[in-house]
Amino acid sequence: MAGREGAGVAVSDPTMLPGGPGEGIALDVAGSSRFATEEMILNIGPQHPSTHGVLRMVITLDGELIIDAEPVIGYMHRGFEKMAEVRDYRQIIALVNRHDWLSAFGNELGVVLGVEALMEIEVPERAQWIRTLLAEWNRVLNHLMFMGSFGLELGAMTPMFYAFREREEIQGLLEAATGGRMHFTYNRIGGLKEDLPRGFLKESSRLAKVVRHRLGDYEGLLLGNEIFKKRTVGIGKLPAAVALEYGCTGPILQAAGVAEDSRKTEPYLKYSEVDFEVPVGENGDSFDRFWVLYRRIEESLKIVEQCHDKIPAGPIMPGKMPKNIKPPEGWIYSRTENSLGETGYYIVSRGGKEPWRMKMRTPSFSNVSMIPYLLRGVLVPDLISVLGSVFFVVGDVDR
Amino acid sequence: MSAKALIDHVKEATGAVEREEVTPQGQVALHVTPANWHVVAEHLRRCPRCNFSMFNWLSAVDMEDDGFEVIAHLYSASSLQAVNLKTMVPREGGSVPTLTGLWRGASFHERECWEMFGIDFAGHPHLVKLLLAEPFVGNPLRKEFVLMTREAKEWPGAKEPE
Amino acid sequence: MGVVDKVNLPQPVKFVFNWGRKYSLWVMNFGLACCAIELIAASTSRHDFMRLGVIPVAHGPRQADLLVVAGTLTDKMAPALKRVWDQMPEPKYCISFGSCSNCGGPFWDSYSVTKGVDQIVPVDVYVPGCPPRPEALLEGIIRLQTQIADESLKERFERQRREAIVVGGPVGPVDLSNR
Amino acid sequence: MTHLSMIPAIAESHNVFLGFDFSNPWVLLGLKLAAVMVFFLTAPLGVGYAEHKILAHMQARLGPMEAGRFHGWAQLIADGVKFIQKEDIVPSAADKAVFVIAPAMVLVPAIMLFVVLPLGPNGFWVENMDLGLFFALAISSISVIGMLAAGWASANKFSLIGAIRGAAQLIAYELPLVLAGAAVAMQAGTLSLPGIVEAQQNYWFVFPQIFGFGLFVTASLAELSRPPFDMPIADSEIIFGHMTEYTGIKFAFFLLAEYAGIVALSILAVVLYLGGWQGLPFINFIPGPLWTLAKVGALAFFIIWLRATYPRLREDQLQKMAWKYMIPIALVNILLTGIFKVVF
Repeated sequence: MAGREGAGVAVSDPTMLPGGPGEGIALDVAGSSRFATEEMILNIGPQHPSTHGVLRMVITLDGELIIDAEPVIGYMHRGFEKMAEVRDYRQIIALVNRHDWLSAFGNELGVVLGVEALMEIEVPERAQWIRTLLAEWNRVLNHLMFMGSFGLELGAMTPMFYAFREREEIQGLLEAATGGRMHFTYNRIGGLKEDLPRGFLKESSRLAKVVRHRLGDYEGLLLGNEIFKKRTVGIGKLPAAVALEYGCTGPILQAAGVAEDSRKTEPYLKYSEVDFEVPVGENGDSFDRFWVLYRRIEESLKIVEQCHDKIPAGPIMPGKMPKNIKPPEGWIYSRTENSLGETGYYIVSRGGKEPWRMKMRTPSFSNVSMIPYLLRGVLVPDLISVLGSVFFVVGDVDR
Repeated sequence: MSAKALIDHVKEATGAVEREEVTPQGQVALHVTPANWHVVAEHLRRCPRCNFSMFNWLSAVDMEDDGFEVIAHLYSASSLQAVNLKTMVPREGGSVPTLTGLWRGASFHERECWEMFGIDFAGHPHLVKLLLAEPFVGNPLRKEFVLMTREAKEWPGAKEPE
Repeated sequence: MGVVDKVNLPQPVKFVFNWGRKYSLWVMNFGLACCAIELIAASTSRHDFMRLGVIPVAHGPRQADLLVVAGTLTDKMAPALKRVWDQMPEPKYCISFGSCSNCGGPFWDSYSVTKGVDQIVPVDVYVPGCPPRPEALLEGIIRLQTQIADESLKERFERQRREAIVVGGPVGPVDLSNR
Repeated sequence: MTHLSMIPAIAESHNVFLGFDFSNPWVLLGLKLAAVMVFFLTAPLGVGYAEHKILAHMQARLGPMEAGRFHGWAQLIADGVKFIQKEDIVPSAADKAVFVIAPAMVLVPAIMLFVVLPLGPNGFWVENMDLGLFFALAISSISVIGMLAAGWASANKFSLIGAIRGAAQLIAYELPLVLAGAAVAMQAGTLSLPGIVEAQQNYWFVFPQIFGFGLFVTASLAELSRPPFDMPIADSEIIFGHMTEYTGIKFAFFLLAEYAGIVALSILAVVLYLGGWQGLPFINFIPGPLWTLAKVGALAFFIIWLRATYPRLREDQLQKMAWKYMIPIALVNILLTGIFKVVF
């Protein structure tokens, strides 16, 4: 990592100070004259099975010990923020579906909530409840994917298939409502595209039971598995203070022991009216991160089940909506607790039908920027355990 | 600490806040000069009353003739308060002191902002391209950077709802 | 390789060889973006493209026969795609999965996206959609298998410009040279 | 002490092969070689196909269905036909001679292993060596040289790491494997594999040697680089380990050797612990070779089942397990076997 010399630099690279979990180990080994070994630079990615996507890691190795690691990102940089400036708000809903492709619903939610707040539109009760319901289903979808892929990276292939067994059913459910398997584009400024199809709630509550029941499979295959524990417990410990400095949110921060979740701390939609917990880890290691993910699925299912009982009848769009969506001049930072953490949209409007500027604050970006901290001083096989538990979606990192 | 109390406290403690802003939605922004950028940020980070331990994001907005507005969004996990620290830099040769010494996470955000807008972050230890490919020329998020594809051909689906 | 692409093989041998290639398509998942998830979905429980002999165990390009480019290819990533393609041994096939890899898709006006992977690698089958459903990939694979079943390797290598199939488009080869 | 000559079925078996008596040594030799090759080329394919299907059904899928029409039975044949057509790439940075010869160094020991493995009574083996067990264990560890050669010659960092992991793993697990085998040899009083089977007439050695059996199976898994010990080819870490740079038929040789290894070590475990061709008392009408194959199938199923269940260990945890736990247990096991032999 450059910046190590830092000549004439007032502030040295903070990621180098004061060490990661393996502080000192690397220096002792590499610096010893008796056992002087040659460092090896290993380039992992951008296309590598473990990076689930196109992240590149440049790691410096001493044997199998990682001395330094630098994530090289941008391989999925598609210029969302620039493109948002030339698209109107309707099109942006479809666009933002695609940056965190595993939680498309949560993304569009962030945008519409921001624009609605700017325009001071009152969203009908029913639409809000449906949004809450689908956002939680989307969270389950996302977390299932990561539960599967983490297992796969540690060599357990079956959880992945089980995860997709459930995912297919949930995707089918969401497809019935929204018409999309992954990219829903179901939200509109002010409400929803259309009402839920007949029988949706019945199917949804059946599915919630099924998924809750099948969570036991993951518990048996991963959480309760001795080898899995050996690979994850105590690996990649992240202190809460560091997690905050890097802006980590969601499961990563919660695993580090901070119960920060904007569904609780700054409730939007109907989260203040449902009962759920924010799971908090103890050690902030890979196992805790995974455990938090697992618990979040349970909590999401709990919210889903409460939504079934509470969805009122009524319209899904406000009665009077302007033809053209032109928010008044001003700015807003709309933040939602998306599947992987805080997804925020800083929208600057100059009264046009396109935003003047839309900054996307994505959880994966912050999570990835923290990776070098975790990796220093761990072994190459633990790289997988660490990378897999720092949940990120590459599109969400690079935007 | 309410938004009002926070603003008063920071104003009093640092004396470097140019003006403050509270949006109708209750979001807080503190405007400072680039010279005071680090001072105010350090206060927000270190002062136990503020305790903005979380570096949420940093970016900029192209304000055309006014230059670029650099925004650092900070969050306090203890008081659940968020604040936008803003400063205005000129279009050319604009420079802001780096915040990497205060929050480790600032590094990536500043690198991104640097390549997207061309704003220099003085003192950043590793100011190199983050997202863009090495041969890429230009700062995409500046307004003068045009999307060539759109210049060549208007989007055929552009239609106003009637 | 060596002989099979230089001489016209007798029909029975050709049939057996084509049959082998048809049912043993070890796939290199070049999963890039959203489509990668649908690609994985196509390989898992409900859709399971292993039924068709598409084996997703080729983790490196050296063992792969089929490259599925799923997702947005950016200019920064393009050299890596080219490299992976060059590392694959002949005879190899490529499926472009999703609108982004076909033509840029919703990122048609982006400054950093490669509009169409066919600028980088020759594509045999284009699967449209954003993202396409897993069933569309299965259809694409079956189309590719049909193509493999009666191709001649000799002709394949002699042909400079590849013809492509578009799923959902007209049946049979489509000439792309005049597009 | 049991001596070979004391077991009539084995002493007379010199010219007997597959139950027939051959007087012409050349015909006999030719037949034996042909039998080895046929078995070598079919059994691993069977295991490979079984792995496809068993994994698939455990994972709520179907696995290969199209190749050969009936449940994709010809999937691995299609793979083979494809592999011979593939371009043969030798990386320009590779050490060409070593790179080319490495697959053979893995494959040949795998074939040679089958020379001593007995499938049934009355000559269902190729060679009955007095040192059969020794030979089998010795030959099975040669493949590590091929693995190292492949990893080193590939000029690829992932290959090299994989090869070094593989070598460390094989050396560590060779010891418990041999020590567990030694205890069986003590119990049987012979190193001849058919002799060991004959010695299990009254009870299978899995009962007195239950620790040994556990050690043997665990160490075999590690030798074979099978999950949960598949770090040398861990796909999410180091792509394909020493095989990363291999294409076409050379790669197929590695795969064939891997599955042949599963068959061979399963047969060995069956011979050493599960009574070889000896059936259960009441259903003895089933011929011996089928018994062996059934037991091998069960063991192979177990090995595949593990793959569907477990994540992989870490390399240092694996080493720790071998040196700190398995080898001491193996030594204690030998001691107990000795006491057992002396007392009873």
